[in-house]
Amino acid sequence: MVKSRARLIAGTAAALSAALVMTGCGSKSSDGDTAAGSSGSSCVDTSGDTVKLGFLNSMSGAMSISEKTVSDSLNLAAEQINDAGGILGKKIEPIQEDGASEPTVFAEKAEKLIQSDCVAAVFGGWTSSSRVAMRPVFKSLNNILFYPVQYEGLEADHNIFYTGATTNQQIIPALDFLRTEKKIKSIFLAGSDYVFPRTANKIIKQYCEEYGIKVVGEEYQPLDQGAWGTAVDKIVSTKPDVVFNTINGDSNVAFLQAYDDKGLNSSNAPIVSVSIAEEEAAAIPVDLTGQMTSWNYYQTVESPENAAFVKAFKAKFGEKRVTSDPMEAAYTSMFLYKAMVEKAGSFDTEKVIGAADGITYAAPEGKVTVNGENHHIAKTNLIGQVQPDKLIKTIFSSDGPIEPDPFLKTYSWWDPSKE
Amino acid sequence: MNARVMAFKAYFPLIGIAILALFLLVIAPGALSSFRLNNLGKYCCYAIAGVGIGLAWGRGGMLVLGQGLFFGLGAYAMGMHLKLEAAGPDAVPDFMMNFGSGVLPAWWAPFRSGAFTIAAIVVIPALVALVLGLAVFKRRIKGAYFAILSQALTVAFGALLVSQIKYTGGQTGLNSLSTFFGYNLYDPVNKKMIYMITAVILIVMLLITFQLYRSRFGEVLIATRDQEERVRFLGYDPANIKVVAFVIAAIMASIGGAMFVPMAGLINPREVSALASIMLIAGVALGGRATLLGPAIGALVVGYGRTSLSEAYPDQWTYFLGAMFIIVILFIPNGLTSVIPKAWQALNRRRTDIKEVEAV
Amino acid sequence: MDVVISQTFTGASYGATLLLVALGLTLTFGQMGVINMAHGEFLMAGAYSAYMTQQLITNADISIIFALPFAFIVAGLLGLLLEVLVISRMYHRTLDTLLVTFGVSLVLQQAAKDIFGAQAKAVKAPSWLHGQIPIFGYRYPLTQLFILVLSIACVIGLTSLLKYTGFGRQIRATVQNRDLAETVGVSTRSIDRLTFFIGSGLAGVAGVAVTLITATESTMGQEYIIWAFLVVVAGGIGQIKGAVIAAFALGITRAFLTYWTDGSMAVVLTFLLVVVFLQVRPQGLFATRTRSLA
Amino acid sequence: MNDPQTHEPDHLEIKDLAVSFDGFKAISGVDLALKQGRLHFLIGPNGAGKTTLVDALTGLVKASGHATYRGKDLLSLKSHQIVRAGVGRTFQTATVFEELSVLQNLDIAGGVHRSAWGMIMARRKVPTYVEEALETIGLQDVSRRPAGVLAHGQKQWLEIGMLLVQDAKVMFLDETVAGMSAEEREETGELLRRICPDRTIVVIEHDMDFVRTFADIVTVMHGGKVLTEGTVAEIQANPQVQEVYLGRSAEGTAHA
Repeated sequence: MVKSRARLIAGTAAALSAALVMTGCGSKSSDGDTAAGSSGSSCVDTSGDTVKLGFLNSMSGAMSISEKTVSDSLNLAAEQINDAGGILGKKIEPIQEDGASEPTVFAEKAEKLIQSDCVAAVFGGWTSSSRVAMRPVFKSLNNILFYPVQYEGLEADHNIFYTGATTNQQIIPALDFLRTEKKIKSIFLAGSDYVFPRTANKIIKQYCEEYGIKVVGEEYQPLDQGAWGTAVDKIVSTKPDVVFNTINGDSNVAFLQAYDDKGLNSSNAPIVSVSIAEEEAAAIPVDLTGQMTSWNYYQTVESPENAAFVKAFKAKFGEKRVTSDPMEAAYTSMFLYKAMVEKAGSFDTEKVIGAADGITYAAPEGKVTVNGENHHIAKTNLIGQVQPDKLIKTIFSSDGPIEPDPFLKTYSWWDPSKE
Repeated sequence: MNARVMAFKAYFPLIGIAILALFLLVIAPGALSSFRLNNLGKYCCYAIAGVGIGLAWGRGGMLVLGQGLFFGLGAYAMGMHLKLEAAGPDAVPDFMMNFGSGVLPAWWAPFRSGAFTIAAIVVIPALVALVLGLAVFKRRIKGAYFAILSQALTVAFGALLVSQIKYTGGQTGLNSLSTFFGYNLYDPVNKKMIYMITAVILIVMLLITFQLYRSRFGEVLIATRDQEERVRFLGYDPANIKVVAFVIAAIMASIGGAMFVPMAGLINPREVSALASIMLIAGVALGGRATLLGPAIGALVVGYGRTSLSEAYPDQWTYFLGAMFIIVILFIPNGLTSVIPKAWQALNRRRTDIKEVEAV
Repeated sequence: MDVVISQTFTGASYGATLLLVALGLTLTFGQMGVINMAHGEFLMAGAYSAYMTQQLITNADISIIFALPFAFIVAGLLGLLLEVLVISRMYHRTLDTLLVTFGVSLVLQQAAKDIFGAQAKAVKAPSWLHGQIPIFGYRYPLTQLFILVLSIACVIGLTSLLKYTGFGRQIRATVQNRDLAETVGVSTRSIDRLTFFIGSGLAGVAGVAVTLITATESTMGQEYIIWAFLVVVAGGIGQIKGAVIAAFALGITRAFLTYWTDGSMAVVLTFLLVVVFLQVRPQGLFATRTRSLA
Repeated sequence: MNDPQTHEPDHLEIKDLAVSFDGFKAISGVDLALKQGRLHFLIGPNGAGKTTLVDALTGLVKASGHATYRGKDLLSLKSHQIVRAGVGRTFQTATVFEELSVLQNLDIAGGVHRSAWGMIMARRKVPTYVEEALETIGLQDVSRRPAGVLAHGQKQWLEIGMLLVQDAKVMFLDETVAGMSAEEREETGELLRRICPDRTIVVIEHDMDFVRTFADIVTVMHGGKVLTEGTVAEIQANPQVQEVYLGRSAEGTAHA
C-alpha cells in the first residue's frame, strides 16, 4: 500500500511541476515597458446600431451613497443622447458594474467591462484609490476612463479624462479667495485620512507659507470613524480665521455636529469645504447657513443649460433629489465623449483621444474645454455659501474658466519633493 | 468489504485534490479568457488562505476572524517588492515622493531583493502569529474573546496602514505595479504564469494539509478543539498545539495575500479590513470548515459567486451574500462538501483502521 | 491643564456613546453568549426610527422624546425576531452566531438602503440640546451631556431590572444554571426572548442618541460594533460595572491618543492597549467565576 | 513500558495541602502518603474536598503546601507537566474524544513519548503499548469505532486505557464506576487489580459495596480535612465515619 501511495503522490507532483514548467517556458516573452496596446487588440464592436459604454460606480459599500448619484446622472445623459439620436447614430447601451467601494473590485470590473463586455469607454470611479487602481488596466488594455470627481491632481494619464476639478481649479482658488477677499491670517486643516486631504493639505501648507498664513492645526480621522470631538476642541482653542475642510462623505456629518455642539458656526469659525455638495449638505442636520464651499457647479447656477439639466434630473429621479458637482461633471463627461467621438468619426481609443484637444461643451456649470495635453478640462471656480434650505449659492467666481494645471507647474511656491 | 477497495478510499481526498488540480491546471487555463482566469487566480488566493482557516478553525476550533492581518502582511511584503520594481533600481515609490521625505526608509530597502521578499512572506506572519498565539493561547484566551481580539487587531492593522501614508501609501495602498519579478504584469502570457503558480501553490497547500490531517498532530488538534482541558491531561500543552495550527494558517494566509497582489495589480488596506477577513471565513463556512477540500472549494465558490452575482445584480447582491451566511451556518453548518459525501464520511472513519490492520 | 479637562470630557462623550452601544451587548453577549454582529444594525434601526418619528412629529424638540421608546421597540422587535427565527436554533454554537448574525447585518444594511435610500438622513437635534454648559472652564456640549445622562440612566435602569425584579432574578438564574432554572419553573425560552428583546432595544436607544453625533445611514452601525465588543470583553463578559469602566476608559484613552497622535493612530493604539490589557487580565476587569472545565 | 524507574518504590507525599476559593477553605491541612501497589480509595460526603484535592494535585486549582512525587513538587507544575511527570487522572464525566476512534484516542495519549517528527507523520501501525493497553481494557472488538458511540462504562475503561498508554504511574480516578451496572463494576474492579501492582491508584468513590470489595486502603475526607485512614474494616469500625455518613444516608443512596 505504501508503494502505491508513493506512486500516486509522485505522479501528482510530476504533473504539477510539468504544468508549471510549461507555463514558465511560455512566459519569458516580454519584459519591462508596458507599451500601450501591447496586450490584445480591442474587441469593441460598433457594427450594429449600438455602442456599449461601461458605468462603473459603487452600488454597494460605504461609497455607494455618493456614487449612486453619479450613476443616476450618467444614465440621464445616456438617455438624453439616445433620444437625440445617439453617438455617430449609434444608441448607447450602458453596462452598469458595481465597484463595491473596493479599489480591487474597481480594477477587476474595469477589466471585465473592457475585455468581456467590449465597451468603448468607461465612466466612473470616485475615490482616488479606485482611480489609481483602474489606471494600469486602462493603460494596458488601452481604453478610456472618464473620471468625474474633483481630486488631488499630480496626475495626467493618457487613458483617463478628468472632468472634475484639479487642485488649481478648486483648492487654490479657494485659498486665493480667503487670502484676498477674507484676509485670513490663520487656517486650520481638517481632513479624512486618505490621499486627497493629505495632498490638498500639503499644497495648502506650501501656499500658506508663501503668503504668510499661519497653519494652526492639522487633524485627520479615518474614513470610517467619526470621532471628531478632539479635533473640534483644538479648533476651539486655536481660534483659526478659517477651517479648511477636506473631510469626505458622511464623516462631514459627525464633524459638523461636533462643530455645532461646541458652539462653532459660520460667524465665529467659518469653514471652507471642498467635499460638501448639495447631497451632503442635505444630510447634515445642523445649521450650515453661511458656511462656504469651493466647487465648479451648484444646483443654483443660473443658466439655461443648468435649468434644463436640473429639470430633467428631477423629472427622472424625483423632485426631492438635488444635483451636485460630481453629478454634473459625470453628466458633462458623457457629452464631451460624444463630441470627441463625433470629431474623430470613430470609437477607436487612440482616435478619440487624438480628437480630444479643444473640445468644448456648454455644460450646466458653464463652458468647459478639454485640454488635450493633460486630459483635464478648463472650468470656472465658484465659491459658494450654504443657504438655509441647504442649497448652495455662488458668492464669488473666478474670471472665467481656469486652465487645468494638475502638476501646479505655474505656481512658483510649489515644491512637490518637500515633505 | 474488500480491503483493497477500502485502502483505496483512504486516498480519496488525494483523488479530490487531483480532480481539483486537473480543473485548475488543465481545464481552466484552456477554457477561460485571460480576464476570467485572472479572477480565478484571485479566488485561488482566497482558497489558499481558506485552507489555513480550515486547519485553524475547522480542525482547531479557533475562529480566526483576523486572517486579513496575515493576508495583508504577505500582500504588503509582495507589494513592497513589486512597488520597488515598478519604481526602478534607484528610485523610490511615488507616494514617498508625495508624502514622505523622498528617501527610502531602511526597513523598505531589503524588499528590493526578491529572495528576501519571499522569505519575509513566510517568516514575518509566522513570527507575528507565534508571538500573538503564545500571548493569547498561553493566557487561555479563546472562543469569542479570541475571535473579537483577532478582529480588533485586523482593524488596528488596517488603521495603521492608513495612517502611515508615507511608508505604506495610506488608504490608496501600493498601486501602479507593473512587473512581477521582472515579468510584465499585464502581458497575458505572464498573467497565465502567475495564475499557474498560484494554482500550484494551492494544490501544494492542500497536499501539506492532507498530510497534517492524517498525522497524529491532526488527531491531537481535533482533540484540542473538542476537549481542550482534557488534552492537557494527556501531557500536551494545548496552547502549543493551537499555536502551531495558528502559525501554519497565518503562513497560508500570507502566501495567499502575496499572490493576490500581482493578480489584482495593487494592494490597499481594504483587503485587510474586518469585512475582508469575514469574507475569507465565508468561503470556509460554505465549503465545510472541517474538511480538507471544503475550505478551498468554498473560497472558490464564494469568489466566483461574488463576482457573478455582483455583475448580474449590482444593486442587490448583498442580499445573496447575507442570505448565504444565514442559510449555510443555520442549516448546513458543516458546509456544502458535507452534504455530498455524508455517505463516505462513514467509510472515512473506518479507513484509518483498515490501514492499520493492513500495516500490522 | 485645559487639554486634560477638554480631553477628559470629550473622551467621556466617546465613552458614553460606547457604553450605550455596549450595554445591550452585555445582555445578549454577556448573559446569553450570542455574538450578535447585527447589534450595530439594530442601532441603525433605532436611528432610522428617530428619523421616522421626526417625519411624523416635525417638532424636533418633542420628537426625540417619542423617538426613544419607539426606537427601543423597533430594535427590540428586530432582536426578538432574530432570536426566534435564528438564534434560538443555535445556542451552544457561540462562534457560529457571529457568522450568522454577520449575514443578518449585511441583509439589514441593504434593506435600509433600499427602504430609505443610500443618502444619509438628517435627524434634527432638539433646540433644548443646543448650547453648552461651562464645567471647570470647559464648555460641555448639551448633546454630549444628554448622551451621558441617557447612558447612565440606562445603566441604572438595567441594573435595577436585573437586581430587583423577578424577571432579573430569572435572567440570572437562567444564566447560572439553565437546567436548574427550568426545574424551578422558569421558562428559559421566554427569558431568552425577553433578554434579547431588551438587549436589542437598548441598541435602538443608542441609535437615537447617535443621531445627535453622526450620520444616519445604512452602514452607521459598523463604526461602533467592534468598539462595543471590546468594551464588553475588556469589562468582563456579562459585567455591567465592568462595561461602564471599560467604556469610559476606552473613550478617554482614545481622546488623549487622538490629541497626541492622530485619529488613525488613536484607533490602532487603543485597540492594542485592549489586547495588552487582556494579557494581564484575560477575563476582563471583573471576572465571572465558572466551575466548568471548558 | 517497563523502565527501571518503576521498580523504585514511588511515594506521592502530600504535606499540609490547602486550597481556598475567595477566602473559603475548600481543603486544608491534608497530609497523605500515596504508595505504589495498592488500590487506594478516597471517600467522603459531597463537598468533602475529594475532587478538589485531585484538582490541586493535577494543576487545575492553585494550592499551598507540598505534594512531592519523584522529587518534583507537583503544586508548582502546570497540568501537562504533571502528566509528563507520570501523574494522570480521569474526570467524573468521561471525557474521551468522541470524533476519534478508540484506537486514535489511545494513540494520542502516547504523545508524551513522541518527537515532533512523530507528530507530523501518520500512524503506520499500532504501537505495541497501545495494543497492550487495548487488550488490558478489553476494548479490542470496538477499537475502530468512534469513541462517541461507546457505552458509558466503555468510555471509562477507555480513559483508563489512555492513562496506561501515557504510562501514568499515579492515577486518580474520579467516580469511575458511577452509573455502571454491577457487572461492569466487577470488571472495572478486576481491571484496577490487574494494573495496580506497579502503579499508585487512587479512586474517588461513593459506592461502598465497590469500596468494600476492592479497596486495599481507604482515606475518609470530611469538611476539607482527612478524617481517618485505614483498611475497610478499620474504617467501618470508626465511630467518626459512621457519624459523618449517618446524617446523610439519603444522599448516599442517591449516589449508589
